[in-house]
Amino acid sequence: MSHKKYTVINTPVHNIDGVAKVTGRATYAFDVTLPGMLYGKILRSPHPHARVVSIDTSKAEQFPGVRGVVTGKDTLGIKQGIWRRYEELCDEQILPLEKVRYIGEPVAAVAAITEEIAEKALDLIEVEYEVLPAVYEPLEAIKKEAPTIHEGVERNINVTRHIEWGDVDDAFEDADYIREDWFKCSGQHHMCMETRGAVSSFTPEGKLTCWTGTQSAYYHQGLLAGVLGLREGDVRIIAPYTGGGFGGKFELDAAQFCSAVLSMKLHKPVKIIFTREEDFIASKRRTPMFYYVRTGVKKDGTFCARESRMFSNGGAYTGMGATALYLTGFFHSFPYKWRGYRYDGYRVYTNTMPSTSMRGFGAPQAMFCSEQQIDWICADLGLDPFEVRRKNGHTEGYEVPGQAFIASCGLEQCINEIENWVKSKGKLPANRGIGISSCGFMSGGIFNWFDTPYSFSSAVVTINVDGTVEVHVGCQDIGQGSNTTMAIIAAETLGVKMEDIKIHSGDTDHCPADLGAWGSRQTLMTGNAVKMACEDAKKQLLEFAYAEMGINIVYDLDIKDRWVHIVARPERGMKYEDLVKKALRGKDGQRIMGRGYYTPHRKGMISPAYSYMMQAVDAEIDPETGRIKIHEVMTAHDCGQPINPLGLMGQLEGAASMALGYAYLEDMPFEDGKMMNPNLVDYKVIRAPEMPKTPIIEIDTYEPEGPYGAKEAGEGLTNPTAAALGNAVFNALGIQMKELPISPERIRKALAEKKAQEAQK
Amino acid sequence: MSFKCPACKKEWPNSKQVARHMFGTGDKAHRAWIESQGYSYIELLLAQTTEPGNKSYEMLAELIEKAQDTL
Amino acid sequence: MEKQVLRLKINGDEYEIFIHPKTLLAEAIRDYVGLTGTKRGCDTVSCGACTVTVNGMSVKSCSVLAVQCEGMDITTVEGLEKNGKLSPIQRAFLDHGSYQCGFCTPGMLMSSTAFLDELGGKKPSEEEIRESIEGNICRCTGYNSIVRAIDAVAQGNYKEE
Amino acid sequence: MINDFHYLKPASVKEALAMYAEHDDCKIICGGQSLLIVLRQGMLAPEYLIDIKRLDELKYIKFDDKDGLRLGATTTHREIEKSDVIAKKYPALVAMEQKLASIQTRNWGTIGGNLAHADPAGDPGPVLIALKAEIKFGNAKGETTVPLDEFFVDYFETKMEHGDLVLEVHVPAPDSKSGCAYQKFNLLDSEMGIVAAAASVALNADGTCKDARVVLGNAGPTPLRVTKAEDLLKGKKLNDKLFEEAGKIASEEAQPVADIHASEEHRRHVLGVLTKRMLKKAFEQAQKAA
Repeated sequence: MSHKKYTVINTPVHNIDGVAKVTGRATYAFDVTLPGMLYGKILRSPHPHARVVSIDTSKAEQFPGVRGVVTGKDTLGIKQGIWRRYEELCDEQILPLEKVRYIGEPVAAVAAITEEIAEKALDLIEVEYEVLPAVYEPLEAIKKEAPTIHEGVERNINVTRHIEWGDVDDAFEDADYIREDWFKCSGQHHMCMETRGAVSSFTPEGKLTCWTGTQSAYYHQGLLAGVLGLREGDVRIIAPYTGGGFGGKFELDAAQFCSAVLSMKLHKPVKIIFTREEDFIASKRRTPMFYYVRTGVKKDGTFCARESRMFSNGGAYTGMGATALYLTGFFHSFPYKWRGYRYDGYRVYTNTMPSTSMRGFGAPQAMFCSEQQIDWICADLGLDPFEVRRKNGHTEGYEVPGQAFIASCGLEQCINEIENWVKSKGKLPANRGIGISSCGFMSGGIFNWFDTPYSFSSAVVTINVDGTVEVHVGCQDIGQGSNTTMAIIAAETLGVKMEDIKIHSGDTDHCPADLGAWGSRQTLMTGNAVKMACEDAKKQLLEFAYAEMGINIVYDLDIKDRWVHIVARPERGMKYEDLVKKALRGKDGQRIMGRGYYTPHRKGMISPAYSYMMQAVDAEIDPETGRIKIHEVMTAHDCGQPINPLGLMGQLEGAASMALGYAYLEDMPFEDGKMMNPNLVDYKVIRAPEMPKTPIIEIDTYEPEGPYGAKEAGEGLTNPTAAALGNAVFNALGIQMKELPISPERIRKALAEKKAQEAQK
Repeated sequence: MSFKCPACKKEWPNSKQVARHMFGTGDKAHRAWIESQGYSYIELLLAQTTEPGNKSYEMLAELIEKAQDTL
Repeated sequence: MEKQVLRLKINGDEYEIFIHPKTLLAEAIRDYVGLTGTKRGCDTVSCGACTVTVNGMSVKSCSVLAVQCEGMDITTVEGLEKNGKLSPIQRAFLDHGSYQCGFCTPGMLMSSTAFLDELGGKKPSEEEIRESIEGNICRCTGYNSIVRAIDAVAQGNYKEE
Repeated sequence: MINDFHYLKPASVKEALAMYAEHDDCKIICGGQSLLIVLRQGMLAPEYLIDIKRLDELKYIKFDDKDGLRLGATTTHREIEKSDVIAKKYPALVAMEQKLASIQTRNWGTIGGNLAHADPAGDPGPVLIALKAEIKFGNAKGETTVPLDEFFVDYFETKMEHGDLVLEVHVPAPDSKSGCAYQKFNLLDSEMGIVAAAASVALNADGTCKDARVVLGNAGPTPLRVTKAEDLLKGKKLNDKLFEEAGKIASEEAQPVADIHASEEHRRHVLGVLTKRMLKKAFEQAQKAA
């Protein structure tokens, strides 16, 4: 018998909700039905920008089967937003009173005994609009003559963010070579398989319960309470299972708000499920960005300075967009050391659907520009892209001035692994190329614009008489497997088996507040809270073990696999189950309960820890048609200590598929403010035949701030792919792709331009 | 010596940092001071983004330096 | 526009429901029979979340009228588990982590089940496996873990229990 | 949401035709893989719907060396895809079916329904026309047979009048030295072609081109035959230069419409490329053929 380091961590386990999901027992908000439930539908604006003169709902109210209609007049008219700390950024009235600002914005909602009746009744609502001039592109919206979208917001500039360190201008002086480029990064839709939806039930006790898919039950509790004028504690969010989130499900949406308003008016449960088209046109999207990038380097490839200006198409409202505006600026410098770095970011209102956070949170756009330009600079100067990245890359102990401290960093190993892999491929056939891109990502944001007095994450652990463990957490399992990760951390810390752990999450009545599943928070932040709570409970147990076993105080006790033992002499010990019973008796029957929380302090401006990675994309392009075939996507990845290997693999492969979509398939074209492809026939999502093999090498590092040395995994890998594909196209055909997605037509256009230039020479 | 923000009196080691602070904050008070000097906050921001270099910040830094003794 | 009584055989059980002929098979299964394991993710027959098998063939239940399936053998995800024992493909999905949010999983399982049955022991190529689920969108996994699970079953690594 | 309708389920073709003749505001559903989407979008709201899905009279695949191939209208795409005789005699047909939408759609959708729907982006049209297929449709009064390239008259419109039902597709026995190829240009394997091209080539004993067909998909209101390109090839010894030339003609003759997926210019260009490639492929098959 020996004392093992880890018995659960990094072993292959089934997700704890796996059986429910493969048997169809997992119920989503989409599946919830309550007695006497009504069905709601939302009337949406056909205009990108219009004043709502009048709404006549009388005909609709009289329609047989209709139980009620609500408009902005039935609400408190509160302007809400997730940046609660800054009033001016809370700018969205769901069901607006005066103006609609994008096509698809809700203007009224109907509840009826069937969905069909509700939908028919929508046609009977008469809305008089005064159509206003509209603007759709940020570079247009900032012009003097552009229409004002939000009263008092000059030039439609919603938020600006500025980052600077070092003496940028002086650093540029030292540069031997300076390159400037403009890039255009497209939007992308989260396209969760489960469309947005909610079932709200307001009861005479004055309490509201809302079943909904969410990335943060606590956010929705707070936001709903705010707009409905209820106490947070009187709003209960239940998130049974959530059919994907990807950054699109933690702001308040119209399904949640309208079903709640209808339920409060009618005192019946109301269910609203978005159609796929509604989900496309009236949810949110990845932020489209225009980047100007100026980079100065020395002859030998040493980075001197970079300055970037960015305009993002913010759409009609702020939401999470303000965060993306800062993060894209920070990750645009990532993962390199700059003597001088300057970023000016401007988020501009337009009359299009709001843009917000999406997996990668601004970094995929930033990387697409940065990582391609680095390869072009290498080509211009005849330098080796691997060498240049090694030379300038982050290293352990590096401090990004005023922004971040890097406590663990496997970047160099990642670069070495990918370099070997690329070299092993040898010479490639014509029209085929491998492109690389390195990057990194945060492990949870440390900003608190939601302005909550609660800790960022909390956990409560209770040990039952039979040794089973109840873990209450506020983290949200949206498919990424956080419940399983927390169970692993709990089992490891307490020294019990997976089957001893029960995770309770996604119910604000029973679970402690937690900021939820976004920005790659949960493994590090909720993980730390769970670990702390388990250590607290474990300490209470071990006190009795010392007494019971009557051993020398200097001995170190631990529990592994339900065996309480002396670390140095594992054969000497007792059964965990027996210890629990004894401890309970000893404590006069008091439950053994551990509490834990996590709130980052003095961790810079961004995050407590950063993951690192490098990716190579092997792609082949048909030069006659411009069609792209992806052969393989190879990744070397540093996420500290892997906790759940199966879940980690799934997250990384999933990121690759979403990022490939962003790179060459997915686009959201608008005409006069109208999304032109709001369905899954015209919006192209990568499917199994297009999905390449995605081998992954894990680089082991230890992150001191993370639970058992773990940090971010899964979101960050959305960042490098678009750039890596761009570089693959550059290496295959010698053309520079400055616009996303990298479509066949754009490739042909670039090839034609290249021909023309060569003809001139 | 350190430089004060003419709007909120926050102090910084050099005037360019005060300029960045004023642009970054960009609330009514800070905009108002820039306007009071006869410039448009938005115009300066846009100038800063549409051409390379650092013109707007340098210009604002100068104004700030001039204003120091009046603070 | 008269409603009518329809008998549907789902997972071996006879259900008698009173519906309008315009009712889609997906609606009949979810809203009238109450088997909510079958999901829906679009209105354009694109996503495959509603896939069930009819006489062993995979079909998208949102693109079929319920009345067209009278007398046919319909199997939904709830029908894969036999008296408490998971089917080989269900177990393979667990072992390979072939699901994340789980919303596409029922459709994926039904497409794979039909594909594996049609193979009748023949070993498929990776390309064939990928094509067998090309009608199903998964936004979480990137498909490769699903492909590995189907392959594992096709290679005979999972027996009926 | 689908509007209400009366559901009629005939037991025989005869009964189906009688019903169709009896009701004016009436549509036929078979696999319904396209129709149900249209109904759901409310673009169609018939009072009556006649379901011929279970009419096994029309569910057959017959082949003999003289007469060629006969496909009943309610034959599913999957049945065609899996037919050994079709794989042997008309490999292009099977290859096309393998790339038509998804397995689920091919399992339920039928060849008759697909052709009657007359979507210019549909896959079977161009291949079948390249294979010189003809189509038989009928009504209560009688039957008509027309070459498939005359069957389609406009976007989603065919020669069929109200009361007409697709009964059978007939593909003549292939020439001894002939080949046929089809490819669509798209971003995802399983989706409809942004554009597509089918080509067939038959050779004389001396290796000169006996006959050739070039048919474009989604390049106009109907599958588009490029007779100019066909005439260019007939009687000649075929080579890459001629294929290139034929491709140029095809891209000029095409009438593609731009949308978010591709500009008109890109569609024309790709049609030229596909035509060139498919002719070459068909030619090489013909050379190999015994």
